[in-house]
Amino acid sequence: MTKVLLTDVDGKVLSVVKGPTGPEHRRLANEVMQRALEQANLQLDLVSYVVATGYGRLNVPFADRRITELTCHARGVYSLFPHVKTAIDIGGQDAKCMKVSHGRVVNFAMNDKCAAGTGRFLEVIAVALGVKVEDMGDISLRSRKKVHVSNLCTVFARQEVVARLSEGEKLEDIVAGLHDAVASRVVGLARTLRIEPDVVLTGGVAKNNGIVRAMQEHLRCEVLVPEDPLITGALGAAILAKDLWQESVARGERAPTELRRLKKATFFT
Amino acid sequence: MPNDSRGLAKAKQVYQERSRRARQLRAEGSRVIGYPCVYVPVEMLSALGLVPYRTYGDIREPVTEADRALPTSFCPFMRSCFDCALKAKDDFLDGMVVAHSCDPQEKTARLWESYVGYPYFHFMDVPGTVRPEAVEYFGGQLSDLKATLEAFTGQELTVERLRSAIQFHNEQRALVKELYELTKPAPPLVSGTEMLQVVKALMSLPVAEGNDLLKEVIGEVQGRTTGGPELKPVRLLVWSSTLDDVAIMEILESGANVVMDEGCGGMRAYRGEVKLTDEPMDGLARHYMDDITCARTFRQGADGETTKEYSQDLEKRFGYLKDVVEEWSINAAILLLVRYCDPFAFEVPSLRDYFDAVGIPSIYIEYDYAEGALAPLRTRVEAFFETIG
Amino acid sequence: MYPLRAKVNESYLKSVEAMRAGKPTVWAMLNWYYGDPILKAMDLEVVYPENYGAALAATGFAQPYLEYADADGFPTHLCGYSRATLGYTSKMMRELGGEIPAEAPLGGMPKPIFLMASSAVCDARYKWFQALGRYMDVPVWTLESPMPGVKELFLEGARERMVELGVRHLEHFVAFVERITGRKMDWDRLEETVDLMIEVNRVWHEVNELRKARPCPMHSRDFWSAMPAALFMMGDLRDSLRCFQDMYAEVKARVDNGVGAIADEKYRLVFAELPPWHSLGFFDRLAERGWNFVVESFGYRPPIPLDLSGVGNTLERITRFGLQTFVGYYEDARDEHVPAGALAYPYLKYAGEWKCDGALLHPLISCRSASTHLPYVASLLRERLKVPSLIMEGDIVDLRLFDPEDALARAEPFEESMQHYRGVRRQEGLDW
Amino acid sequence: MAWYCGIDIGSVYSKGVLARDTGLFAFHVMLSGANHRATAEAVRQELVTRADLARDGIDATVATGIGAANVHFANHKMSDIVCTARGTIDIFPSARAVIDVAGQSTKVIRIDEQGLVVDFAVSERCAAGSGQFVEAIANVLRIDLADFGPLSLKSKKPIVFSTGCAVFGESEAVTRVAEGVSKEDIAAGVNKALADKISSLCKKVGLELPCAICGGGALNTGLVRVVEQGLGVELLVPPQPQIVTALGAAAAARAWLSED
Repeated sequence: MTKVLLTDVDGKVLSVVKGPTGPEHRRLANEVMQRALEQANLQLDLVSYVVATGYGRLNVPFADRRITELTCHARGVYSLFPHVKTAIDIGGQDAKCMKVSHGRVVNFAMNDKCAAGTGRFLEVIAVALGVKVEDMGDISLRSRKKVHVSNLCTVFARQEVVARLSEGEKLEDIVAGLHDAVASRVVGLARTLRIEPDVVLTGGVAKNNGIVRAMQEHLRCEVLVPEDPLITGALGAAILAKDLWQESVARGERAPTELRRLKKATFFT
Repeated sequence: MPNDSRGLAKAKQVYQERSRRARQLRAEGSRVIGYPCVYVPVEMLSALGLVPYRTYGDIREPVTEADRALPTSFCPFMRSCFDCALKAKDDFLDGMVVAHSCDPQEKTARLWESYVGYPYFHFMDVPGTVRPEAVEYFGGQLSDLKATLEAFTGQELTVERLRSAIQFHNEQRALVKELYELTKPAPPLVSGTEMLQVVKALMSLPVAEGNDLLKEVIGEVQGRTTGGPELKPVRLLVWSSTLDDVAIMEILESGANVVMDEGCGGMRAYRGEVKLTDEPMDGLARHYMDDITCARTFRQGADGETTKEYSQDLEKRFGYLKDVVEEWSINAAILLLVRYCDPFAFEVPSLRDYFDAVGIPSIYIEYDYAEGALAPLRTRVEAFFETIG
Repeated sequence: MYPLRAKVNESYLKSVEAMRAGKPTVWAMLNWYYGDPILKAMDLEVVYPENYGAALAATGFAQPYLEYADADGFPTHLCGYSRATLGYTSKMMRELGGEIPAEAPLGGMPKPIFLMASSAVCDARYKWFQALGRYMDVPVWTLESPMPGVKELFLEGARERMVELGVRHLEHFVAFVERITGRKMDWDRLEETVDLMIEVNRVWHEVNELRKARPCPMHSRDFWSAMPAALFMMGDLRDSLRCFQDMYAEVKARVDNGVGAIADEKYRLVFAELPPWHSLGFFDRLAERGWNFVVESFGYRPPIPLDLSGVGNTLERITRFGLQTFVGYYEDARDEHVPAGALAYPYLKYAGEWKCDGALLHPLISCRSASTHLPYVASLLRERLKVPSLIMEGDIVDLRLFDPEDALARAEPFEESMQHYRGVRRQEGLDW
Repeated sequence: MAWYCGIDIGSVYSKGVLARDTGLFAFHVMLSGANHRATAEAVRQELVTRADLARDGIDATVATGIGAANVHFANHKMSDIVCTARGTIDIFPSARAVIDVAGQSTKVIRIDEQGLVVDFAVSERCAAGSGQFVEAIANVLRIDLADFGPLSLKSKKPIVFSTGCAVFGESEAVTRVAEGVSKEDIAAGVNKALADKISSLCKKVGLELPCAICGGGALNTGLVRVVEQGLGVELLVPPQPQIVTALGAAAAARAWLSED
């Protein structure tokens, strides 16, 4: 997903727009930006500063600065949960764990090697089980005894659960088992940082109440989830943009900005 | 080409086609001996007029042949080295000398010897500790190497020859240190990427040619007014088993000045010097066991190994890094390892303790020795710089 | 054969009691006879974190300790046994001030008076103990254990220099142990211990020779249960010697009466590296298919006997014996041009002399040293002896990685493969 | 004349073959879905209908694949490796090896003249070594699987997938596309990466010629091409590569019937 979020100088959110991320981040970023501007009815040149983040951050031609998703997520989460110490983001391409102090990342761990422990794991398997990802949470809450999923690799786990299902295991028990597999994997990653509360979970998967429950079981502590767990990265980027802008204004300078046009960028590598 | 007169350009050129000079020398009748690890005493090769050639892997070459004999959960660097050997990418080598510096070196050596038919192959054992009897044993291993080298070349490795080779290599060590002096200013006069190109060039050329190259480079860099690296907020120390591709160095330098590379693509082979003892082999043995700061060698608090006080232990193992941090005004460190590098990986928590103690923020980053690992590496490196920026 | 397994267990429990009663304890790495006789002669209790790591995994207690190691920043790809004991030690020292964790199985491992590492076979086995210094202020001794190249061993004076290293090194080690314990070495007792160690291993070697018989009278499972008494010298060596002698008689009787270890021996196999301790029942399932495991893992077998009666110096006998474990096959390996004389070549001997139809190779993801050479072993066996290999991956702590069902699913095609190669061997004039 | 049936319940697709002494009579391929028992039944139903037989009109059935246990009506169950060997020799009597690129894994099997297994290797437990890799990338690039092979063949400069699982490959693909790399270069890169894994698998067992290729992956013309280039050989590609294992099961059914 590509998300654009606009705030005013006080950090008040003016507009939020989400669009699927296709291979052409570039063009999409432009479209999503367009829509966000319309929603806030602003002209692009009225935007003071733009920070791009995430995998496609290099491909937002109208960005003034590019900052990694780790820093942006931490900042966004901190703005919503001032007491956050451990931020966990389970995205479609990776899982990120951040130790956060006053909104800054002090240590982090990422899993982008393998689908297990990412949102993709559930997406892939949901298809095989013929259920909607967004329904998995409620389905799993019906479970009385979860089925242990022994395969870590997404592909083999999918194979395994299909087999379990055909052996007559209950769908809800299997889905609960899947959530458990993801949670144990992500918490294993987080443990390399020493987990401290408050723990905040973000990313599309955070909407899944089954995952949240499984995470709490593995973390042995409460897990906080923002209202819209998808946009914390963009929110953090916007706040950092605001800060960067205000700092330079305070220094009496003008923050270096790029030419503000939704141009078709010529590509660099 | 006018550029050829300039040292850095020359170093870059050698880096880009490392084997070119070796192949040329071979065509002219010299014999080239490969070695995959810093523990191989190149002095002994140079002394017999052999060209020492440090073999590396290639992160751009997908590993396919190595699977014949090596599992995937194995040092990706040695997998790649072995893969390149099986693909005859180093077919200009007349022989190989491998040292038992770590398991992957030792295990791969056996396969190397059986799968690639070099006219000459020698395996040296390396003791685990620096105890006197161990260093003496290593000296014995050196005389074994001497014996097979003499048999291979049909020449005698005389004390005189060895002494003069040691002098050449000591000069190279001194020159590399001199060049590293030039990363001390802010901004440094020479970049980590350039240093890597120079060091890998040195490991592909006869020692004398390497020394000439170094002199050219030093002259050029000292006289630099423009074209040097720009000032970055971070002065970085990289601690690694091997960092041998500029693509990786460039990722690091996107947000930092890499002023010290504690690895086999940097300072490791050039720290200290060989003492010219009456029996030069003794000096060699001492140097390789004492001065090479590779994690594979077991060192600890006090000799005799009867005390084990942690802070004292850290000082003994990592103390030299404190001086580096001070002299090069380093303000951050990255522990950059390929996966499955056990000797180094076991050091990570202790070394990070030590960096904490000297007040340097550090991070451990693990990467696959492969091109596809560069994108994830970039995100981690950038994020680390953001955390300390 | 079972009295021996009982002895091993009994002696383990005894030493746990002793340790709990405050008897000085040493943590040691498997050291292939270099250090153990000295510790034994000095009457020190010894625990082997490698074994304890296996026990933690088998009893399902490894996970929480692995989490401690992770939290302390040890990379997760490190040896699983090392991560488990690093985590165990982290908890014991930092959280419990030296108290053995209550949940620790088999009585746990008490804080040692020193650590005896070994440079043999893998890097983890000395870097791991060094890393323990982060938690415990205890001395570490890293035993030097030469690992020569095959043709290099036969260079003039090479072997003798290794012996010299060993002797001088062990002299220093004895002095070290004396300093730490405040005890004096009883050299007569050491000599007696070494004699017993050598004799126990000689008889144990003979027992394994008997397994060349058809049908094979003794299965790998019995090898694994007896092995610790010889390799780790667990229990009283005199008792053990008697047990091994009884064992020899028992196995000999089976041979004379043509009794096999399994009902119907259809296939004879060599097994390589650590077995899946947690699912040894898997071997019974294979036994039902007629698979008999007649010889196994190089690193755990006794050295080829050599006459040391002429060697006066006890430390020199220890050294030559320890060295023999690794270089025992070097001469043949050299003559047959196999540079991997220690870890790979012996399997050619095993498959050939024990007349194996196939090899079951069990690489372990987080134990590189036990896995690295296996693909090479497979190709050696196929090319030189026309013996096929079945490779089944597993791990030492993540037990889920080994899937017995998966392995059994491959048994059927592998039997066809073993059949096929019987024909090939016949054509090639190999006699089995 | 007797009817033989082979049923291969795979992780993704289930295949059924109905044969007579004269050879293949009919085959049927469908998604395995969640209920393997029902799928097996559906496959049989389709086959008997084609032959216009009663449900129990088949004389011998051999089941194989991960779902074999759910083929309740099978007379006998057999390993998929053995069945693939038999199926291959049935189609290509000259073949001495076969590469099976299936959804869950890739197998290289050497066989003798009777189609008995000589040697075999199965890819590591990693999707990147299986047909799933192709599907995963096709999915993120929104390429129809049928177009994947032809598309990859257009590539001038295949990208290098150096490491990792199918999903790591996905993110790498996404990154590359973001860098402006064309879909055909990525598709070709996927086939190259998979082909490299296949050729190292071949190196483990030692390839014999002639060699066939089967399984869903054999439908990917681009993959077949790079595997051929990588190994420097020409591969035998059956008209229906997906049903080779089921065909072998049918052949095994015939053998089983003649035994008792």
